[in-house]
Amino acid sequence: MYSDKVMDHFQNPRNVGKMEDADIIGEVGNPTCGDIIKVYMKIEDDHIKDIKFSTFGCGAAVATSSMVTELVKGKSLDDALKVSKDQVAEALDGLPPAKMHCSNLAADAIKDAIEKYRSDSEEKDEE
Amino acid sequence: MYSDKVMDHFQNPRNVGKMEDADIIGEVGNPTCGDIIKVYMKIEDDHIKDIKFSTFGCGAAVATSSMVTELVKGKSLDDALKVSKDQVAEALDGLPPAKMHCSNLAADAIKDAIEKYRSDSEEKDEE
Amino acid sequence: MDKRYYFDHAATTPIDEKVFQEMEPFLTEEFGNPSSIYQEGQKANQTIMEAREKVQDLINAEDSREIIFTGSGTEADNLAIKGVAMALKDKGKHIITSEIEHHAVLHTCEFMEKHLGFDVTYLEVDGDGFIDLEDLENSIRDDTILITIMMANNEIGTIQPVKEIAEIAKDHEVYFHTDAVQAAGQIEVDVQELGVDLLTLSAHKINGPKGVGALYVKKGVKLIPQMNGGAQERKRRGGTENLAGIVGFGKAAELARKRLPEKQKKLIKLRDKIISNIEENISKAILNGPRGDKRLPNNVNFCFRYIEGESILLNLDFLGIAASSGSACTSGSLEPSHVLLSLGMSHEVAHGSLRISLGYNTTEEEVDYLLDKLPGVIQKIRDMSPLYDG
Amino acid sequence: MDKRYYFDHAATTPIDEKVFQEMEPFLTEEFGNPSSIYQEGQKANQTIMEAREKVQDLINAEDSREIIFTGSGTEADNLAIKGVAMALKDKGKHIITSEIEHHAVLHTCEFMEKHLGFDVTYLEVDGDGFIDLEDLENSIRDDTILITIMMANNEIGTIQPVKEIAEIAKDHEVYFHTDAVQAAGQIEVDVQELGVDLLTLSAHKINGPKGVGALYVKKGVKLIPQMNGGAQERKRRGGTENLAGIVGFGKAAELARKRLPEKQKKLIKLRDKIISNIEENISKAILNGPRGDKRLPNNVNFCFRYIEGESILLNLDFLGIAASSGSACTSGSLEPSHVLLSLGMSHEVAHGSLRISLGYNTTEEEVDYLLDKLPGVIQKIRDMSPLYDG
Ligand SMILES: Cc1ncc(COP(=O)(O)O)c(C=O)c1O
Ligand SMILES: Cc1ncc(COP(=O)(O)O)c(C=O)c1O
Repeated sequence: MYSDKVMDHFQNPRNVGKMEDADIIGEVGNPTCGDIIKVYMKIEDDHIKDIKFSTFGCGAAVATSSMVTELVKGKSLDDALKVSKDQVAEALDGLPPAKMHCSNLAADAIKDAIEKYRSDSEEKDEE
Repeated sequence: MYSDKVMDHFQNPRNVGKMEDADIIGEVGNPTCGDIIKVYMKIEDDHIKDIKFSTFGCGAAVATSSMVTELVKGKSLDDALKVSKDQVAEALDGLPPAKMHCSNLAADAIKDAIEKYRSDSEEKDEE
Repeated sequence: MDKRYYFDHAATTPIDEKVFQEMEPFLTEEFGNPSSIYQEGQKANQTIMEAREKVQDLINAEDSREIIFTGSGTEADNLAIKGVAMALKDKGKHIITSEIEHHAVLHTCEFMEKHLGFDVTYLEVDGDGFIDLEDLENSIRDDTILITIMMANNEIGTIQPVKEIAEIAKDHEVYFHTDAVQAAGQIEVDVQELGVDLLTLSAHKINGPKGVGALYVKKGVKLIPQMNGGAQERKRRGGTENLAGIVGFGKAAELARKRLPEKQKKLIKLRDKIISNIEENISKAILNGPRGDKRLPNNVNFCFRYIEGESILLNLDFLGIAASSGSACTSGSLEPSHVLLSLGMSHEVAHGSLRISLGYNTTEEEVDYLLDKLPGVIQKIRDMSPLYDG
Repeated sequence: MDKRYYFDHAATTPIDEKVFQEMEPFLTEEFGNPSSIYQEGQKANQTIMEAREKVQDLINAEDSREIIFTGSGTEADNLAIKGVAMALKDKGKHIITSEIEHHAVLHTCEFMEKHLGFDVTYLEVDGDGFIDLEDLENSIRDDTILITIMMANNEIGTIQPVKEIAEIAKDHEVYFHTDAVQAAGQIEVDVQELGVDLLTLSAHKINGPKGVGALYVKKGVKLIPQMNGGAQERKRRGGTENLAGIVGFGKAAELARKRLPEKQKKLIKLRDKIISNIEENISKAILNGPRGDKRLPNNVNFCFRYIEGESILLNLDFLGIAASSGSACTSGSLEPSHVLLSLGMSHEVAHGSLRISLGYNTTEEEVDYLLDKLPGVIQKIRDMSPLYDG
């Protein structure tokens, strides 16, 4: 069902865990549909300095979370925003069709975090 | 499907063949339903002296023809009339249910012959 | 056991040794449920995918997802007819079929009439079992939603003009299903070339196991599933898959495809030898079905006048020969074959039919044995018949 | 291959070696079509009769002719519901079932609603999965023609009060069908003692082959055949019989009957050991389904809060353990199990379920291995979960 790469990221997820001193936390999903992804970021000079995730969900949800954190780590926020769901799936050598939409939310969590971070910054700028 | 006895009578039918000088010939069935039985009899002193049959039909039709000729041979006409279909089937250690009614006509052929014989005799008596 | 001479390959075929070998692991160690996500299940799932591709190849389907595995050819016929009819019932409730279909099609059509308010036209056939294409076209109505005509007849081997039927169906925008249970493995069956929308197969007619069939459903064809349950077969046929059976079907399909050209050449020769030998050596023997190209390579069917079929079969059986009289499926019935009656034959003659059907492994020696014994058997029974005058 | 620990016997079971041995001849030399009248066919026919008697014995049917072989448990469920409904539709069009039936029943009921104009009542269940008998009786209407309630649930092992249901059905002159696919071989199933009219079985849940099931139909019960075709199964289910599959089913039924008392004793002990061990060693683990007598001896089902089932299964799979989360049939779907939701559970909790199901050959060592590994797996996944706070 899953590619070897998905299995590898599921079994040995990169950047898993919570971050006490995150600059911002992104979150998507809800428990009803069975997938929740949280990403924690440290941001410096508009770049993702460090990133962690925690995920409630199936194998695909864990693996896409792990993969997306790898893909955006160190990137500028603008570049991170460009990472798409399709790219994540591709980097994992594909996902089963049924999992493409519902368990491939990790890129959205990144966007959520970056958008929150930017609107927080704007608020601060306005202060 | 068939008992060993049916198979024996089918493979080695007793009294099979036509009779040139029969006193009377009984016949039942029609080719549409797939079974025709003819019995040829020589009658002496109201007893069945000799009997032969020819049959167009399935294994059961042949075997019941063979068996019924054995059962009535030598019997008085009255006794021959008493031979029932069930008796024939029983003597063959049974018949498949589907064959009980449609391919167990041999006893009827006997009756047909005897009735014909008797009405012929009456006609003669009346002459 | 004495040597047996098996001439009833149209009823069922022996499972090929290679097919059994392929099945065996799935009847012993490999028992995963294809729906399960752990190793055992995934292995089973993968195996079914491979079998599906082999069946796809046999009929040159565009996509393996066009193949739905079922529990028999009968189920595939039922699914095709009921599935399409229920999907299109708002468009119309008229189905066209022929008088000489297998009971799996005929009785399903009768079910649609009796229980679901459909109207069915049963096309007549000519003396060789062919439908008339003009007849077919004339019988299409505005509310016709499905034509179901078999590719090759199981009793008399008649091969219908399926490609032409498909064209007529397409012209009138009506779905076309064909029962290719007897055709597959005997003649080329190429769904794309033929242009059919749905097509039925059965494993046990091509040296695979009994109890597994398949329905080809062209992409885009509307079909309401008839076996409601789990999400198997992409939600089109519920029920835990007959894993070993499907594996065997796949292997049988692969072998059937590979063997086809050689088998065809060999069986046509044997078939024609049997036909001409019987015609020479047995009087009042009437060949049922056409001669030549339009007849299945493995089918011979004669009526022998004045006698009845079951008696022939039993006598042959004593001699080690297995053959059939009409469809094996109808042997429970006492009516003569509906196919033979449709050819215009009388009941009496129809009762006296014998079908001899060959397999890829039938040998010339076996055929010679049959031809050596048959005249004596026919004579023996005729000698007993009140209809026969010598 | 590393040793595997198979805890998914409710999804499917390994074929017993003795079952395979019984099947093998019918996948090799013995290939006759049971409908044929020559030796090969008669042998096949006889063999099916014997298998039928063994299935009869498993459920103590009065007559072997009350058993109809089908291509799966799913087909038997479909046949029961559609067959009775179509036979009695002039009497009424109301069916009663429960919310926690297998999809083979639920989706068939939905089919009857959507396509055939029937009305279906889906009885709710309590927190342990039991229907309420008063509820049932109250839902019976003048036009009710069938009650279909499963004997034992495939996910949570709840054993329904089938005998009481049968009495209510009889009082109201309504047919009663029960799906005993999960019950047979686990608990006593005696159709005469229970008083049911129709009952479903599946071979692959009792160490038989996949792709063969059976429907018990009490003498006199009206049923319209759903698989239209040949005259097989006394005209109640067309299609060439899955000969080897039926033979395997027969043997599996025989073994299941013999093994029952010992198996039950053993599995109840193992089951209760697993339950108490998990409750002791894993926090926030919620047992689904009842305890004790009213639970199948081979079923354990827990929800582990804060985590999702598939992740549990994949992690167990790495460790050699096969188990399931909800019915294997539903694993194609993304919705959590309808059974767990019917118990009143939230979606979130329902997603985190694990079913452990045992077989007659499950050993205490295997159970110990599972119990040794499970807490670590649960903890590992919880550590990743945003819902879990340590
Ligand atoms: C309760 C129940 N009913 C019906 C079925 C369907 O049986 P089968 O898998 O033979 O189609 C199953 C198993 O999948 C089941 O557990
Ligand atoms: C033409 C035709 N269609 C359908 C069937 C039914 O297939 P199955 O025996 O797999 O049910 C058969 C054979 O019995 C057949 O010959």
